[in-house]
Amino acid sequence: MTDTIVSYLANFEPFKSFLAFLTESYGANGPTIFAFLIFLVAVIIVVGALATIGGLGTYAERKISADMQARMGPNRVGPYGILQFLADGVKMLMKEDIVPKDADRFLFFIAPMLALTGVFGTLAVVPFSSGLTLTDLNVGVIYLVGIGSLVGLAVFLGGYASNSKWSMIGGMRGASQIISYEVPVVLSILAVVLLSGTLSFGGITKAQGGWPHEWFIFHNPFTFLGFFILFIGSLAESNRAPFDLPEAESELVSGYHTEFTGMRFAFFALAEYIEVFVLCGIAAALYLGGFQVPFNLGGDTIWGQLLQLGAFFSKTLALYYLVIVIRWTLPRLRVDQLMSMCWKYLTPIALFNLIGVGLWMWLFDGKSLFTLLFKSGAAAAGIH
Amino acid sequence: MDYTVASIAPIVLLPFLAFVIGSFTAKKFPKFTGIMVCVAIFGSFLLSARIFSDFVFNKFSADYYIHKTFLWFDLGPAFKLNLGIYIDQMSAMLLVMVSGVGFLIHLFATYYMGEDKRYASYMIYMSLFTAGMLGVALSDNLLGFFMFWEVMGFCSYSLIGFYFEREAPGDASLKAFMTTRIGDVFFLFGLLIVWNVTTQVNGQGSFAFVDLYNVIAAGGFDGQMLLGIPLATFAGLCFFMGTIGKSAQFPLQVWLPDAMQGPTPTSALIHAATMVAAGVYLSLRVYPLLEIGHLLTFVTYIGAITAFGAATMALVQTDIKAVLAYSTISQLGFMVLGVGVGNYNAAFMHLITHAVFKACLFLSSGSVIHSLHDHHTHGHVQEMPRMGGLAKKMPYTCFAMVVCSLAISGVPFFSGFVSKDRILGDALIHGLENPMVYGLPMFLGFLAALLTAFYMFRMIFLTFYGEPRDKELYDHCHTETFSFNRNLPLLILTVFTLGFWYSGSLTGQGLVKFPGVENKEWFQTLIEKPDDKHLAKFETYTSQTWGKVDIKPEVTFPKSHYDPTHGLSEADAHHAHTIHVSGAIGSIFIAFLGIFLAYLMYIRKSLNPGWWVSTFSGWYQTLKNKYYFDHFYIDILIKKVLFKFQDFVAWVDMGIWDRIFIDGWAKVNDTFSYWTRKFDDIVIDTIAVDGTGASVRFFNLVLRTFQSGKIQFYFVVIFVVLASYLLTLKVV
Amino acid sequence: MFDLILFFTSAILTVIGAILVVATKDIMHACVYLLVSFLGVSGLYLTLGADFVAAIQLVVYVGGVVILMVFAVMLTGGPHAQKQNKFGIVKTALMGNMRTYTVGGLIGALVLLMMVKLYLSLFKIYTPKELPEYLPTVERIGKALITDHVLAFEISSVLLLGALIGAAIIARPRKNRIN
Amino acid sequence: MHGLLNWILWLPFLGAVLILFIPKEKVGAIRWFSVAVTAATFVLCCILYSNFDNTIAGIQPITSVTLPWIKSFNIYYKLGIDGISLPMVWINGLLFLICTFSSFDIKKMHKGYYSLLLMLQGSIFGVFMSLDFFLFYVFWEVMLLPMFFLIGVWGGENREYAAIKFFLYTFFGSVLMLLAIIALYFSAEGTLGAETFDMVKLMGGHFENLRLSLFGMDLPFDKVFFILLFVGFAIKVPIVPFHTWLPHAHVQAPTAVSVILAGVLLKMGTYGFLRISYPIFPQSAWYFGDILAWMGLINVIYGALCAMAQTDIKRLIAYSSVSHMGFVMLGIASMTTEGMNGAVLQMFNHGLSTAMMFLLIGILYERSHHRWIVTPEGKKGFGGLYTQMPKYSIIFIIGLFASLGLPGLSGFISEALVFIGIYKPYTTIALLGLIGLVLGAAYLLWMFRRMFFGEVIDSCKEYTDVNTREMFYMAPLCFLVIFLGIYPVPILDVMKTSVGKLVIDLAKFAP
Amino acid sequence: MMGLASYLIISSILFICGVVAIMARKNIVAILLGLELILNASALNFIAYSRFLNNNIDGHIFSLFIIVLAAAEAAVALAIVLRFYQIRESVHVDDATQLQG
Repeated sequence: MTDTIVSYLANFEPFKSFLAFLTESYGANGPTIFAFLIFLVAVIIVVGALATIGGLGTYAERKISADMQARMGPNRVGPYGILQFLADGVKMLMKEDIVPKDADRFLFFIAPMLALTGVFGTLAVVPFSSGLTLTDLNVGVIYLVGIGSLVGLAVFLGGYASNSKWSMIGGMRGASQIISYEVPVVLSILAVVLLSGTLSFGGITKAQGGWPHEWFIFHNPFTFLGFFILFIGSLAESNRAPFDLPEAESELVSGYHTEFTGMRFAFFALAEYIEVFVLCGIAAALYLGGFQVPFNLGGDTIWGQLLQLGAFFSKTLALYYLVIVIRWTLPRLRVDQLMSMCWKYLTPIALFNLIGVGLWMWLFDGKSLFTLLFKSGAAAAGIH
Repeated sequence: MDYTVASIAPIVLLPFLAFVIGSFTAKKFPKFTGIMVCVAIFGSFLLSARIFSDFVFNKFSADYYIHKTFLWFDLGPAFKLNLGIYIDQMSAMLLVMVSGVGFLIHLFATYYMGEDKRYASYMIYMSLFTAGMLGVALSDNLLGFFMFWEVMGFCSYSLIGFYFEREAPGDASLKAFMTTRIGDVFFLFGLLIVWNVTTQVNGQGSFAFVDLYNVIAAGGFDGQMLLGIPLATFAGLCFFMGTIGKSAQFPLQVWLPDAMQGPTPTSALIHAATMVAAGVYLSLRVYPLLEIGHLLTFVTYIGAITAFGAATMALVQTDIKAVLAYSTISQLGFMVLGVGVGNYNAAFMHLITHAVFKACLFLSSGSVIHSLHDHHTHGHVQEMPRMGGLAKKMPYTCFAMVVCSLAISGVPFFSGFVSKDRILGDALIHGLENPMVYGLPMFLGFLAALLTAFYMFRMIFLTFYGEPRDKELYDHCHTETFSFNRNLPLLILTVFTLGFWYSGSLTGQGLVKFPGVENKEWFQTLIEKPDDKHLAKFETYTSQTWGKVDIKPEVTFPKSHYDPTHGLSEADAHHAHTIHVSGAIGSIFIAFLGIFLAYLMYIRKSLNPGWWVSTFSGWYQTLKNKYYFDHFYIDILIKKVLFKFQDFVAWVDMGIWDRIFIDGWAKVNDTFSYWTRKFDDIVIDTIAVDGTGASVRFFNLVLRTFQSGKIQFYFVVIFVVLASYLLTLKVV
Repeated sequence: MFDLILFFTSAILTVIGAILVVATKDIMHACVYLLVSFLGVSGLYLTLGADFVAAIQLVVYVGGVVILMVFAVMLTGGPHAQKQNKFGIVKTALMGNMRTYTVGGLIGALVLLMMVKLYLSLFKIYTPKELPEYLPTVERIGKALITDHVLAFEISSVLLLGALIGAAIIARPRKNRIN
Repeated sequence: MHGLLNWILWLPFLGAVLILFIPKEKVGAIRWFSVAVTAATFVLCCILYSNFDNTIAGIQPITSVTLPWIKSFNIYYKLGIDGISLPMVWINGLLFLICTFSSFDIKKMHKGYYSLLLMLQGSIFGVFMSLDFFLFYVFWEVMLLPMFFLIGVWGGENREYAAIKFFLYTFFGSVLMLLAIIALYFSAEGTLGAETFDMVKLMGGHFENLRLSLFGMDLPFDKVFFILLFVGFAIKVPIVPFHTWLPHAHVQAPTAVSVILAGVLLKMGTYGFLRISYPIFPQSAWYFGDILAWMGLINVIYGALCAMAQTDIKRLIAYSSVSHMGFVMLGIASMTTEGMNGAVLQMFNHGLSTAMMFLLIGILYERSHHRWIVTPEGKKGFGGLYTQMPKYSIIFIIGLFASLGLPGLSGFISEALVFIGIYKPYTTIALLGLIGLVLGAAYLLWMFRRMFFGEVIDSCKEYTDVNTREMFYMAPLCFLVIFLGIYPVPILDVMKTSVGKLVIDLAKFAP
Repeated sequence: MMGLASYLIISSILFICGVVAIMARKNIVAILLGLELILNASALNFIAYSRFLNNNIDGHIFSLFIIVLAAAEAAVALAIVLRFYQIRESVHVDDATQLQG
């Protein structure tokens, strides 16, 4: 039904013989249990790595913002202050866990969990490379959208459960914003789905190529617009500036997580940073060719996998950097501006794009603009 | 020799490229643009000089030519349009003349126009023009010839109208373009004839000179008639109309004097040295057609009338450039006369020599005009009555001008003598042989030569000698110091007005030879009249493909190729030689006579010009009014006939046809529709039915009371009913 | 083994979530329990091989409906709304009382009876057979939607559009609202 | 590829509808939306061009579309292009893109204007693409509607008169055409076996032996209906006795509409000859060949003479269109390969150069608000524009010389081809046609001399030179005019196979 | 273990819970929650039948339409609730009796 990391590993001869050995020794359930174990390990690795990346994200954010504002940024813990996030984590663990009076304790407990669940749930389908995808669901896109929306609920419940006016408003804003921006994001994802004919991230990535002109962003004018809609929508979905209304410091103290302390706060923060990473990764996979490497260098070998990881991470981190730069460049929007941008501009344009991509598929048999424009030239040069 | 396209095409492309680049840099970097244009044309000159030297210094046989074609476009297999390059001895010479003289004029223009605020755009127009003229020289076919010809016409139009702030240049440029346009459309018609005849003969239409010559040699024109005229005559007439328009010959000469409204280097390049000469060049190119069309007599008359008429008009001009303009027309008349009397190479030689000395004359006049600055009108002065005695102020200019005037007047040892004398000599032969036909042209030719010498020196004396007539102007004029771009071009051109460059002897005709130098008449050797023998070389012609290296072998120059007898018998040749010699003596005499008369009139003042004017005032007025040609064309033909006619046509169009016949229908319709409407009002509208509405009402408020509005009550009812149904139902 | 674990987890989540939705007194908690129940149902779909429907269940219910419910709760005064409206009429407990639960229980029992009757007749004729492989359903669903079921598909799209516009118009605040 | 023609055809209509949903205060949005639509259309036209197979004579199979429309009458929705219609389609795409830019200075009712403009574009595409006679006629008529409103609402001071005249005049022509269409439809049953509106099936001279009984007279069928079609198309071209709507419509229409009118609309008439009259009635085409050629000649000279007498620039250019369309008629009447190619190329080139002229006049009009070379009071309307607006003048010169056929600019090649073609069959006409060339140069240059040379007159002292937007839309035209003058192959290659086939087909019926 | 019966039992529980919620609650939103449960139960049934009885895709499609309907219903119903609350400042179901006859 789906490609997973286990099915990828099953391509290799030693693994196969090991499975055969397991089957002989333990009967039919042996490989299943082993696959379970591999999944467990892979999940732990990915979650751990992503948690680290999320932590490093806070560091990067502080460092880059410091650069932009001509400050030093964190520079005490570790070389260039790189271990600052560990120190922060330790500090948060140590903090007293305060639950406000009159707070809804059940919801107050469940909200950060929900946030983290939503974010980690999405990691299951992020295509890090052709081999290292936890599971390449054939409904990956829909799964991602569904699980990802847990975060919105978490934000809202967090705001509600705190029993504080600031948190309440922040939560309301967050939830409405996330729901609204889901529309253009999903529409622009659908454009890509239309082009590639599959809902799985691996399939979408493989429908593109390693070279920029083979990426979906340059496939036709509509997808070019679509990428930016996706990117803007992702910014809004992850509550990043200039859409950081739910946690607007100058208005709402700290928004929906004002009342959270210690580990609960850390959960929220971690969820946010990992979500940014995941969304950047998704944008890269959908529009920028994901893990595709030019010439398909390395092939299926382990080096190929490393190159693919490199390609994926370089694109994703470039977008991540862009996100941070945007946060420290643009001023925050007003609520009405936010909503009108979503419903009056992004959504119609995304709809237009979707229709446009459909037309393009129909008219030009799904050939990219590049192919079309250079068709006659290529024919003249004898290239077919 | 390995002449590839890459070594020939840049001759045209360099100036053209300079134009293209210049049109982008003109606004920001005017100085750079000017220099770039000069460099580009100098590059063309070097490339042309290479080809020219290969032709002259024994590299090629006299039959050698370079011909390369490429397909411009086709409309299927039956219609292919080729363009290409054709260089024979004549085009090689024209190329080097155009690029060389052109370069010097451009150099002068950097001086003359350097202060102008539109200096750069002036230079790029000149550059485009040079590209066009070089293209004319290089074209292998009449269509390419025509296209570059028109490009030149456009440049001429733009440059005459260069001072567009004033009214007069506008009129002049319009006149120039329209007049030449009349010739051009005939030229175009000639093209159509050539295309058609080549199609008939070869099955494949072509404009190439080579094909034209072949067709003529194959008798393609024989027996064909068009509108009752032999086709060859018709075609030749069409091409010659092109010449008449472009070279300002007799009926269409009116535009050239007005063209002097352009800046002086323009006049030098376009309206003296090159473009107007292109008309003569066309005649030379289609010479076989003129010959088989029996048009040479006609050509002779046109040439002679032009030469004489223009010379007479030049007598009364007071504007220094106008004198030169009429002299240009007159000299072009001489060239055409040369074509007409069949002295092919003398006509072409006169084209070359005239280009050199006339360019020099114009540049000198430009030098004079540029120095004379009127502080009252803030303009430059061109009127000779306000000059005089300028020789002291500008010695170099004076020297150049005097030398060139000697050349144009036909004084021995100068180039003008060499070429003009040959034309007059052949005219004399024809005139003596057939006085009823050629007597008048011969007479007019000699008279024009006399007048030439007279008015040129009248100009010299009025300008440079005597007392300064406008003291203030004279005092403001700075003394000339030698400057690189002002005087160098003049001096170089002056050097080339010497006769021996062209003839190998000091005077031509081998009359006075250099001691120890053999009689090497290279000009006559190279330029051959396209008679049957000449045309025969095209019979083995195979098309040279574009881009291939030319594979013809080098042949040494045959020493005795030049046949001074022109293929005549010995007695006839001797007779001709005798007449030539006597003609030469006559023309020397005439030249000196003209100069002497001018001396008497303007230096010695023993003859009073005023007396002549008052005595022959009727003639004077006629000459002043240019024989009333402008009056006839503009006031009568255009204003009285054409304008009236076009107004009449437009009035018929809008006033009669449109208003009465077209809009009249609307009136008819209106009347008809009025009566139908009456019918409609009375019959239909008043008897129409009105009352079919307002009869139905809707049901109201029946089931209200059944509703309690309590949802859960409804639910209970629903479930109970459902359960009672389902539970009693017998399910299988 | 995977599916067994998944089935039990999902079933427990579904049932417990559903019961708690009925049982809890706090409507906000009820919403969260509903979410739990929906997640469970989604898991059940997976065990039935309906991957696409499961994903859609996630998107629509988890991402859409539950948040909508929560919003509605917030916008209608929340769980701690005053028990007395502006007309001064004191209302009964909003989340039900003994009487309503009794009625509910009776009707529930009625429904149970119906179901038992239906299912028993079903199981008379049902014989378990070999279960098919789990196959990807996305493509088949897509094809079916635009061939056999295209009319229903188009009508549902019109319905959604109508619902969208209708909801927006109905919920839009008006200037001359009743004070 | 199969849907490409559909899209080119319907995209403007779609845009025309969608534009109605933009609030009318949002002028910028309206403008840029229509720019986007026309740009998309133009890109599609370019793609069409790049996918055109110029080895195929006749209708390109890859792009043609055939769908049943009204089955019971054998009416099909049939689209297709060949080498004759492709240049027209392409220039239609280009000129509308430019026109939307140039229409930014429209002062009132932007929404309706752009919507009508897009509708006009779509219907013109329809005319050039449809291969079903009925469909052709529908688009031919639909085109009148937006044109009527564009002239009648956004035109000059005398716009109602011009609009109504335009409408009635062309409508008269199309009614005659409708008669011919219906007659062909019914007589196709006897000759082809089935009633049909399909142009491709009707082609090939099947109607030679039919007779028509009218008012008791026994008339040859094909000649009668050739004349009817001729009048219908001649009004569009316009050929001289039927031309008087043109100056009125041109003068009163807003700039963009004039551009379309002269650049594309007039070509519909000559396109009709090439696509309909000649292939369907080849015998009559030969029969009436002399008359057509002479009418073309009259067009050339008469138009030029009328143009010389005008004092209104737009009217002058309008008459120059009459004159230039005469060259197209000459080329068509010659029925030779060169002449026909020249005619089609002239249709294209005249579209470019006349569009340039009208756009330039529009630019000037925006500054001066009058168009008199010489005002009715006898004073100079313009003077010294060269000094005042140098860049404008350079562009004007390019357009002017392209119009009068200077070699190196596009007009020359087509005129030369027409003359080469007409020389063989009608030498006298070729000779007389030269008068047209001289007069053509005369009226254009005389206008230029009066407007641009000399001192700047007082009323011209405040005119500004062309701005960036105007430069932006003039530049591609300048480039094309120069490029096609030097290298006409991109257009000729497209058309030559189809035109060659047409000529061969016609030659089969030569008497 | 995972036969048809188990799914039917689960769906029955869901359904009955939904019915009880509808009958017992007086808060309109809570009633809607019950409604959602009922819809889910039916959708689950469809899927289960499609796997165990005839193994074709139509069951999936039906449940998809149910989900679509549920979403639309939720949106419209909640909008009505909001409007109702604006007018009556109450979400008590027995207040909504304006439609009575």
